[in-house]
Amino acid sequence: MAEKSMSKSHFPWKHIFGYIMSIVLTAVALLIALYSNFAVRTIVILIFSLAFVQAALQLLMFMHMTESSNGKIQAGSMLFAAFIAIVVALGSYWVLEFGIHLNHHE
Amino acid sequence: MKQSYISMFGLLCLILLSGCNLAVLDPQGPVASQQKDLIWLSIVFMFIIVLIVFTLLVYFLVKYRERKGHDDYDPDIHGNNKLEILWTVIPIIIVTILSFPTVITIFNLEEAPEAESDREPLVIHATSASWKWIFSYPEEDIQTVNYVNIPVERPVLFKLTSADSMASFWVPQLGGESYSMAGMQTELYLQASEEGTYSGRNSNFTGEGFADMRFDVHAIEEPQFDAWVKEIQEGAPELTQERYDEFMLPTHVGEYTFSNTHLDWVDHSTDAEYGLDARERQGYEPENPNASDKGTPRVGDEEGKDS
Amino acid sequence: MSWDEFIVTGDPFILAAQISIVITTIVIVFGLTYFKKWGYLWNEWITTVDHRKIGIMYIIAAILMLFRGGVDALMMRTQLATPNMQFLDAQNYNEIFTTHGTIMIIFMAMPFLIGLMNVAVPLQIGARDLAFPFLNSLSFWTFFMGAMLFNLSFVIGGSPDAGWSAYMPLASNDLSPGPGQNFYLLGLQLSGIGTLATGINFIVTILRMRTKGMTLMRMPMFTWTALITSVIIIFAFPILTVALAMQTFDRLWDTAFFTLQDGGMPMLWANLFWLWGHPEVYIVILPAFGIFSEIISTFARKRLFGYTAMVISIVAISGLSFVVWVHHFFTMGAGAMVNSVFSITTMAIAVPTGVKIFNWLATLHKGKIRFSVPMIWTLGFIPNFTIGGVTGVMLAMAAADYQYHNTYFLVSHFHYVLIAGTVFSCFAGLIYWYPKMFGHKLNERIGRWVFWIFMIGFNITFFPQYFLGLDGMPRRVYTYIPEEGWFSLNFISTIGAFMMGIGFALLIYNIYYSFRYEQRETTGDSWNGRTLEWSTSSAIPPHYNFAKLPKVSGQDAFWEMKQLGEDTNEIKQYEKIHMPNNSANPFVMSVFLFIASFELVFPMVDYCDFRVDWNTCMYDSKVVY
Amino acid sequence: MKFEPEEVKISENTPLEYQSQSGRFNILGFWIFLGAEVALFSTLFGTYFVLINRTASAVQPQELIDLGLVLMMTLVLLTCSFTCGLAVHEMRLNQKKRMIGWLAVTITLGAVFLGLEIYEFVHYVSEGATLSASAYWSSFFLLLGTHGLHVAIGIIWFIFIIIQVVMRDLNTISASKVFIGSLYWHFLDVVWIFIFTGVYLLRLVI
Repeated sequence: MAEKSMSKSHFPWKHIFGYIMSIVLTAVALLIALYSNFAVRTIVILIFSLAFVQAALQLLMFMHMTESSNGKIQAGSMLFAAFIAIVVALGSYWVLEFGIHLNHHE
Repeated sequence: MKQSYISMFGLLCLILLSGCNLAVLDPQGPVASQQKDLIWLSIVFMFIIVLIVFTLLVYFLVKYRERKGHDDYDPDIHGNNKLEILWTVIPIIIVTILSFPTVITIFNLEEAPEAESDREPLVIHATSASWKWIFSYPEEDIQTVNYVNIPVERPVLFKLTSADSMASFWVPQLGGESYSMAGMQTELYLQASEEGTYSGRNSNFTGEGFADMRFDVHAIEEPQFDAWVKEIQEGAPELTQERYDEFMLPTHVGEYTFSNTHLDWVDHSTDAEYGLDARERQGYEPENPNASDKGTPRVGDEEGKDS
Repeated sequence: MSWDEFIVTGDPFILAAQISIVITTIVIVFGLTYFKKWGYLWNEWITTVDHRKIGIMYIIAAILMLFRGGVDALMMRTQLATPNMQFLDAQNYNEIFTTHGTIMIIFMAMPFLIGLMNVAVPLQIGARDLAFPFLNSLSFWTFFMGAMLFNLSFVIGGSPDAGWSAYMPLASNDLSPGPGQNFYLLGLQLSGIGTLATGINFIVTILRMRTKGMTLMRMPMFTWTALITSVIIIFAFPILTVALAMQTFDRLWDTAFFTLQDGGMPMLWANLFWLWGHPEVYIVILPAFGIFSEIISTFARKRLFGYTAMVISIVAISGLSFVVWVHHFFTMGAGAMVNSVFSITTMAIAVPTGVKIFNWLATLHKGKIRFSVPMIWTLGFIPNFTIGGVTGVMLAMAAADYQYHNTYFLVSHFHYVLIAGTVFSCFAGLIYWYPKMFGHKLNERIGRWVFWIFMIGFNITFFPQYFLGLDGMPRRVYTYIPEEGWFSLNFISTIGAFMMGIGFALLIYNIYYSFRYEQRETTGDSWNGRTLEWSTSSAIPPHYNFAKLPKVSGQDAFWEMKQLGEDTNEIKQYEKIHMPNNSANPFVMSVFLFIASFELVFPMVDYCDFRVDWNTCMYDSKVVY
Repeated sequence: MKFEPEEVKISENTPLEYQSQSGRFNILGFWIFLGAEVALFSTLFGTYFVLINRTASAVQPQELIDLGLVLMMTLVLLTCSFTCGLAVHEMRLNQKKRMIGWLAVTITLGAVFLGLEIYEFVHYVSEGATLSASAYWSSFFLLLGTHGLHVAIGIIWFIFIIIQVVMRDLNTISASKVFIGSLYWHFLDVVWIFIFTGVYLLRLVI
């Protein structure tokens, strides 16, 4: 299915859509960070969610993650990678910043 | 052949458990007792599991070994869902049973143990430096090195930090350990219920002098403790910054007592750099221990004891 | 920098090592020249891309490292045999336990298992080689050069002495001066490249090169564990790469990641180290599980019980392995909430592991058990590993762990897991696949002696250590005083250690003895095997493994073929097979990486002209695509 | 390597890069390698987040960050990811010249990005924010530097690929290399998205 669509359509719809969306998402994230009145935590969650959406767009629109006979393996690899990324980045932060008594007396 | 193994195991257990008093299983305070109870609970469960596995193993090995008259051979058995569920669920139950007391104890140990006298915890700052322990009593404004006196039946809050590498503060008979780290502060509540001297030590590797990084904890009655404090406040020498900086060098020292604390000029939990700066101020330079032309002796000799 | 700082001098052990290195080198060079074997060595081994030869080289390197690590262990045990022993001084002891730990994990356990994977996995799935044979050769040579770089520290510059976990700030320039720690950092970095590439190689091989009919759920259990191990490698090793790079930067270029100065955070090192370090434990234990599964079903002559449950449990273990790392530093004071969460996740690992143990036991049920040497190692594994496992659960209980942490209780626990698990499996796997590699079995009678001496010695060594730990003996102390009362248990422990040494020596003797006298295999099916590696046309499979790739219709493919009377060796028509050519590039590249890394070890030498940026090493693995 | 275990139907519609087995293996292997890269960058991010407040006595990041420059870099990188995608699109239509053209645009934009990043770094260093100034700046430079280094490697790599395509024409082997190169390039864009969010936007918020 993926194979058909990519060789039949001569105009790169997928890419243009991906490009416009990535610019839009970047702009939205920027606006949220600059001008919104949400709580810091909300903003952080929002902008990171947008980043994940944009990353998914790149993977699907530009990198054709799910195509070919390897599609499932590739997608699985990326999903597990996302899990690891969250564990490593968020986990480290949780353990070392929230958990520990960083008693700075400041 | 496996029976001999089991009997060896059992025999060793018996000899070792009855023969000597293992420090961890011989607690002298409420913190260590809680941990001992948890340890025994887990030992009981684990012993049962080991027993089941060993019994099954020996039974199967004897029964199904290749021999004459063995007619119970069925090569095509490949699984049994009921059994699988059984030995998935039972470990889950065991783990759950063990989780509750574990979590409860973890949270308990964050708080001061219930004291027989409803006194506020005594606060002692314990600072590790290569390779010695420095104890500061901020309320009493006294400082000891390589030994610490505490009153019995009163919770003691140790605020741990380090001047250089990470050490671990451990008095097995009073309770489990906690790291001391430069630029950070960890808290550890301990309490002794009996008078006595308990050996404590650093249990985290800190380099060459690590093995001898011990200290004694003297648990004494409250009035005696107060008298001791008073005596120190009046009689012990004053600690100067120069004198203190000498402690920052990687050496072993004896026991010392001072009538003020280093907290007057540095708190290592907020100033991680002090220890190494102090070394530098005294012209100490780290050297490759494997270079043959070693200038200074690597581990300083023990200095004499002060009052 | 002067020469006497470059070459380690002044210690009798090191002098002996230096002399023996020189003599060995001369003997090897002379021998190779005299017997005119240089060409053979170069053509058949150094430039080979054949998976079995690479596997054999991995195993030989691992056995050498086991010897080195074992000698380290014996020296430590000798030093600890009596209180106030003067055999080693503190500095020597610290260097020795550091190299013992690092070598055993990174340069012994992993390459041994990767070697066995190299030998067996392509044969088990009916493939002719790995997906990227060239990359495989590069993996081996980077690992080998990393190992050599690390070992070189013993005679040049001085060994690392901050423990195998190299905690900061102890491992910083201020507290561990000299090049020793740099050897650690760069040796691990270099071999890490190879490990990562191996991971990629095995994933692609196993997922894409299975023979017809070999669905995922028909794969032999060892292949499954190789796959899952590779997945763990892929996601764990980059963490180590970054952590090592940051510590290297801290030491060489004055950055402030883990330092005490400028706001660095030493505990971040511990955090990152164990984020890699815990998955690493499963990297060395999962293939062991796979080996035992193969052996148990072969010698019980029964299908593996609960295949699906076994697969699910290794997958579960791989996921859980990434979310338990904090249990290595419960005592850091990360707060009750963090410790509780990680206590529970850690204990949860006991569930899939328990499932595996009971499935192995159930495989024995209604079997016809033959006590061949690989099987007795496996049967020895079950009780010993269970002891290691249950003490692991005890350690997982954070509140109790405050009392076990950094003590001999912990030391004993992980030796029970890593020796009874990994080392037993390496021996069992070596003996099991030995006929596939060399065309003859290892002598069974000597093999039994090896097992009993080693296994009993192992228990005598490590069982007392649980009690030493409970009596307050911390790990890594180079000596203790008589008043502490640890003498008798330590002494017993030392006796056991020497028994293990004898067992190992006997194993090596067995290799020699069997080479001389053992009967040569003719059929290729040495043990009445169940999986495809035993179906190849001879004892030592030809270069292309299978003349005709087999078709598989179920689990235990070869067993089924034998039941149905199919003959896989029969060749009706030859197909043209193209096999990859030898290549010297991996070896040459690794030598260059070795030189580049060695440059970095001695930062005080000003080699500005050709100092190779560390990053070229790190990203070199991309060049191969 | 020409053994045939996995069953793949190769039709005329199958893109060139998937037609040879080594092409398929390399692409899959590279995806798995990207998984490893995710782990690598997430470690760098984790480090950055942990050290985010540890600026010690060095210059504060808020005083230095130039949002305009960052937005420009982001736009350049997003665009070159797009043009790289177009190159692969053209390759699949067998338009070799157009593919090379788009790749050239990609490389140029990549070089512009790299130039801007170097300009940014030089500016920071001149203000006292060096690699060794504080834990924060160490982690900042390591994270962005690793990404920048990847971009530099990507540029060199693409140049080699173009040379190979020009010299040996577009075949199954060179096509798979172009495709793998493009995967790498897009991946760098993915990483940048997180750098933009986690490093620059986060600074505006906290």
